Amino acid sequence: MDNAVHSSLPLWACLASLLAAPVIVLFRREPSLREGATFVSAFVKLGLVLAMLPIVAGGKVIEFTLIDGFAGINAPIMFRVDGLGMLFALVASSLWIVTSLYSIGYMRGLHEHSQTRFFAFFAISLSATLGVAFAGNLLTLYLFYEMLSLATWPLVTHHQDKEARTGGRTYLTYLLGTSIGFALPALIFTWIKSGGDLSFGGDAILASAGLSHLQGLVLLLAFAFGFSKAGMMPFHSWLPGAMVAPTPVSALLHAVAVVKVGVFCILRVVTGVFGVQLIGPGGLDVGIVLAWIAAFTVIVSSLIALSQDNLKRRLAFSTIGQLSYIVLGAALATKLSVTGSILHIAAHAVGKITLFFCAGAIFVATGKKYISQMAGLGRTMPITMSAFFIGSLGVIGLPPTAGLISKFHLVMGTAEAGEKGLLLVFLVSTILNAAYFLPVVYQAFFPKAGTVPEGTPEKFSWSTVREAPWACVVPLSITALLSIILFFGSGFLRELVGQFVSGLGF
Amino acid sequence: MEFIQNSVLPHFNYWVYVILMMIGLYAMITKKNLVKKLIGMTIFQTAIILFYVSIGVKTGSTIPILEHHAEEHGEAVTDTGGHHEEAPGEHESHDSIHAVDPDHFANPLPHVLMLTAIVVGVSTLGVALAISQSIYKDFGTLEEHEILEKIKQGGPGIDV
Amino acid sequence: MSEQLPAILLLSPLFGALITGLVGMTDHRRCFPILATALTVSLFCAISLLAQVVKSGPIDYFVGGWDPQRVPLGIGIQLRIDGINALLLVVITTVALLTSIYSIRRAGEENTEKTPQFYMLSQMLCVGLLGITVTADAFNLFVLVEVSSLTSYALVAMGSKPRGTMAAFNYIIMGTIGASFYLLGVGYLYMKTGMLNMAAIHQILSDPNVGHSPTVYVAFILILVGVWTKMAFFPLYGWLPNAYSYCPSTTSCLLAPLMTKVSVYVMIRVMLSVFGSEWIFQSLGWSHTVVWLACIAIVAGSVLALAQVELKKMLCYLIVAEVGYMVGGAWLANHWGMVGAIYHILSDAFMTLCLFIAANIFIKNRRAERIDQLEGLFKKMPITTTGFVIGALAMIGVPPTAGFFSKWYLLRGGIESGQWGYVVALLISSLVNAILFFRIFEVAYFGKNPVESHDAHHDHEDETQPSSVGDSTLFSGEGRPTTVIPLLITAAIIVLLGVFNGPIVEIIQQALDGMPVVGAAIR
Amino acid sequence: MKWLGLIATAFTGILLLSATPYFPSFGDPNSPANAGVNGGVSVSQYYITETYTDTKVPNIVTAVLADYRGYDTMFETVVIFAAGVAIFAILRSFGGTTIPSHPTAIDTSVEGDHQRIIIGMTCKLIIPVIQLFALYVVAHGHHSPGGGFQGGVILGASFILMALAKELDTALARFSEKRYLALACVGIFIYSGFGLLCVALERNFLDYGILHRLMPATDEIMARSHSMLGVEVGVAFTVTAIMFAIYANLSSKGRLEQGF
Repeated sequence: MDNAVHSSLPLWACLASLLAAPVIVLFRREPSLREGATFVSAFVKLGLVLAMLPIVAGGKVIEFTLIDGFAGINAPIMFRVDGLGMLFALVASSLWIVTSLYSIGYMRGLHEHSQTRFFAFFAISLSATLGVAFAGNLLTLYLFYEMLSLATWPLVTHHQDKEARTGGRTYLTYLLGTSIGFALPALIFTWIKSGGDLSFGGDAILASAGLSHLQGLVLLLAFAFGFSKAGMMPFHSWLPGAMVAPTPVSALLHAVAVVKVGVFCILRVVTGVFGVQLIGPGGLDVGIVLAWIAAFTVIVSSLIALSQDNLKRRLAFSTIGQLSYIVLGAALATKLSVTGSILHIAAHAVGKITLFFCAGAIFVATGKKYISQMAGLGRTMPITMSAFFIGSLGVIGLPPTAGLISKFHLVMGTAEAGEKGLLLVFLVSTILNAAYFLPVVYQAFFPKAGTVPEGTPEKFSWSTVREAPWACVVPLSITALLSIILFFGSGFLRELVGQFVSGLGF
Repeated sequence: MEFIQNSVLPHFNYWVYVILMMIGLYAMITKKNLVKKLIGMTIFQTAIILFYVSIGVKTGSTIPILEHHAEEHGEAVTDTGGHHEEAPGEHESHDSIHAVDPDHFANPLPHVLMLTAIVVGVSTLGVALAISQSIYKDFGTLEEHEILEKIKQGGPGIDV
Repeated sequence: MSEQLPAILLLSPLFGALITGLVGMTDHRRCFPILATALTVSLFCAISLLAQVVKSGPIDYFVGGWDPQRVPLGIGIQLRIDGINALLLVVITTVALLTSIYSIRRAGEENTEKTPQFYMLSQMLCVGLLGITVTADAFNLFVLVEVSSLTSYALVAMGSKPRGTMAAFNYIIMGTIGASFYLLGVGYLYMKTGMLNMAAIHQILSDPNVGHSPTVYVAFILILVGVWTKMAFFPLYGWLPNAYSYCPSTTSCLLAPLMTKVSVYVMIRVMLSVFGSEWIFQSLGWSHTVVWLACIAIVAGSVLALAQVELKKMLCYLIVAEVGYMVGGAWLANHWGMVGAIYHILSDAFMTLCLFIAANIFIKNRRAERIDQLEGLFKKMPITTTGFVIGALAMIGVPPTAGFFSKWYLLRGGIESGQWGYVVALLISSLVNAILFFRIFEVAYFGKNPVESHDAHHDHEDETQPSSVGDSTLFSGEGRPTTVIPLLITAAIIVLLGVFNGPIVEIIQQALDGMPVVGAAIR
Repeated sequence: MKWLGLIATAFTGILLLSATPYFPSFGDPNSPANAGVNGGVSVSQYYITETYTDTKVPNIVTAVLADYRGYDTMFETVVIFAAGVAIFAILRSFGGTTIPSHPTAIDTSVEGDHQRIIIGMTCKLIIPVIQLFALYVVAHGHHSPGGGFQGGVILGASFILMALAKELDTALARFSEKRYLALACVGIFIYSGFGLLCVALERNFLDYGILHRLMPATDEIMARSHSMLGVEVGVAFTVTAIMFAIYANLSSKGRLEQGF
């Protein structure tokens, strides 16, 4: 690419949190210093990412080669920051700051054990997330993808009890199993078919590889199921299983970092490996198959979410649904749908993290996990519940929140692709989203007579408010406000994404 | 019969070595007593030595040691089987042996190789006997099935 | 002096053994310095040989001065060092040096008054292995195989465990059968070609009426069966699990990484230099059956490893599976399969060494043989466990370790040559490895039976005060530094070998140009 | 288990026999091994014709053993040395538990006396002669069948005879453990020392020709012959020491006292 700028910024952004891990371990005696280290590295990381924003926004691409070519595989470990990578990095690093604040409150609130290990591995997994965001070719992407799976395992099994063990076991068998089982052979097959070039720049890797329809389909599905972090059915059940983890882990990793990495990889596969022409009807016409699998996942996961009483499991299944929106948008491979799916990464991240924060706050304050126990909660925890309301609007895609913009693009994209059936799927799923979020909010503020657990005051009054510690409440209100701000100020996001999408050669 | 004529008789040695080797192999695999296994192993190795030595045989040739004789015997002795007393030790002129006829002497190379193989056989046998003695010291028996029995029971002495 | 390097490379461990014999008996403390100097000298020679080979191509060294200008080829014994065995030389000397550092205190503890004998035997084992790697003479290879096997029989039988001596006995029987079959195969070749030098045999075999006679086929079968027994390829692996898990710990660290890998190298050397890939892959056409045998070896090795309870036994069955990788890779009749097999020899040596050192430290410190007795390792011995984790990740094939890249080349070879069975077997074995090692991490991380579910409202001791590790120094729970440092060096080498596999593969490909694998796909 | 063994053996046997008809016939002078393949160079013919001119050693086998393929023989000696060290490592026990495994060999009855005296006297007479013959065999390896290995074994056998005739202690008195282990090391030192000397004089390993510079009044070829003798002596040392070591350890189960 002509406008490639060489700078080591992406490397330092990646290393910022990786280097924080040993520092955190060093300060394991002084908790305040340890938390300080996490914060410093979070701000440094965001600063580096923001430093790269103007360059990328100006249409340039930042490239940096860490280790040049391996003889056999002339695919170096290199970073290449473009619009898509920048957006995802922005979302991940900004939300990390908020989550750090939240997790300090949560861990201290619940006197969790071995917090040093928690914060260290948290930092390492963030650096892996940025690694994936900035990956310049498929090999680097796979490298950081595997690193993320391994770095998050200790977080998921943090409680070290029986449930954590089973949760961890499913988590790993799915993620490592599918990545070695499907993604590795697909990676090598792409590498052979493309004659040894794996980089995302320039035209798509397999554009000129002359694949047959069947080969293309098998390869696409191998990638889609290989990157099972995207939670496509039938390889989705690691996500509800991972709800065993403490809430900050679920909040950042399973709303923002881990799952978004999965979807990000699929977007890279669609745009970088196959190229939008090859996916769409003009080329091998394989995208539509993936779209219908995603649609199936959306409907089924929303139905399951409806039936879940445990709040975190409901949020988990809703995440699976939302992720499949993004995959759907990517699979349709029209200009609007791809833009919509990229925007939805940001919108859903902000919305879903708020909901997870609220779930954690409720657990810290009242110890309640099940929605049936949460009647009348609005009276004692007004801020949390209103943030929960805004978050759920964001996920459903209603006006004041950013969710609307991304869903609007997605729907317009589907219309552009002329897929009537998928339009219906969008409609039904939006209704289902509303069906499993709004009752929670309604019941919290206007509980029916019989359902209120005793001890909750009759009417709302400031005196009876018992919120979670401020360190939990402040972050969730920030993310709720962010969701609204993104609705109004989404100009720079759309411009960033638009520029990336135009480079895809529609 | 003609199979015997043209394929067994000219390769008689090689048939013998194969049979010997199979006896050794059979003993090694199926015999229960450890020492009998070692005897099988030795038979197995000796058979290979027989094979190698029978490669280097030339009919009508003598051992590969060049005799040095008085002058009159300039050209190499070609008549087979004639015995010659050896001129004692000293050889007058260095070039008394020239134009040696290779067919007159046996092929030395297999003999050299087999010297090594014999030495290797002895060493392996020595180490194997030492090991079987230390097994006898630990298990008190040399019958393989009894030893495996003792291992299975995992007696106190076993899992030291 | 620089062209005498092959001789010095072999002589320094030999003289080390002899000096230990003379001097070490009286005062055991003198043994280690002699060993260390001998191995460092040969490591230095190996590295400079590698540099020489990379700079100016293969080196031919004729012992006794019988070089082809004066006498026809095959009179004296020839040593030949090309890209492949130069790398293997460096690997052998490095593994030997790391094991010797590991054995500083441990040899003394385990073999009490026989420490000098232990050091003499291990140095002679190194001489044997270096000799095997360097020689280009078929019979000389047999003699050196015997040197290394005899010393390894003794090293296995030295231990105090009674089961070790019984395992050594089986190892002797199987080892002798293997070596004798190889000797017989060389005899058959000698009978048909009259030569012992590998290059000379190759020349004569290349003309069809000699090359295609049944004797040469039987010779190839014999050599193959012999070498397969030495490398514990699947049907003939009976001796390996007991021998390597009941022998003294220092022996297992020395033997496990080297013996099987060098035998795989011997197979590849015989296949490429003596018979030539055209003869094997075209006229013979067994590559399919052998690759299927390799697939069975891989899957069986992994599944058997899954069924094991003892840690070292499990690692032994993993070695059997890894041998399946290499044999399969070599027999894919594909350039990249061969490159993958050779690269896997190098990476697998270090992976096995890393895992065995870590396993021995665990067993020594926790006094526990079985996997489920290894709870609480992450907390008690964080440094050693990280070493073990890196080794395990390499075995699973996670980038950027060496394991990933060797699987990459093997998979590429498999896909390009259309052996889908081999590709599937590789993936299954990687998954089983993942399960194997995460089962251990789980025990190490959770402890044997984790406390009941976490519903109690967090009555854990507060994390804010120092965590239960409460170790004053960092190394309190760890093994002795002399055992942990080699582990960390090996783990570092595994990652470096992975990251810098480009130059290594380039050297291998340069060496393979000399003997191209027929049906070689585009590089 | 028996059936499995039988099948395996039968299968290998048939495999080996299947190739026999294609062997060159036994004793055929121009088989590939004896006369090279279709007129090509034959290694064995070279040895027969050129040995005398190269090394002045009439016994071609010794010449090939010690010079042409000297590298093989060096590792052969290392194999023996390794066997000796191995047996020491496996069996040798320094524990004090002297379980009287056998009644002392010395039978004090009258007939026992006679026998001991008879055997003792005859051995006293024979052993020196055996040792002398052994040295002859080592020294005459060049001209007559013999050499380092054979001479060494005979020498070792003389010590074993001494141990058998009297007790192990008398033999150990003359050839103690420390001595025979040191002798074994010295043997290989001599062998590889010759090789190293050649390397020191800038010629390939074991290329004896260059040693004529160190030996007075000898040309390149005679130097080869003399250094071969030196190498044979080294081999004889090692073989003697190790043969006796094996006997001593095996007979006394590694405790090296009152074996029988």
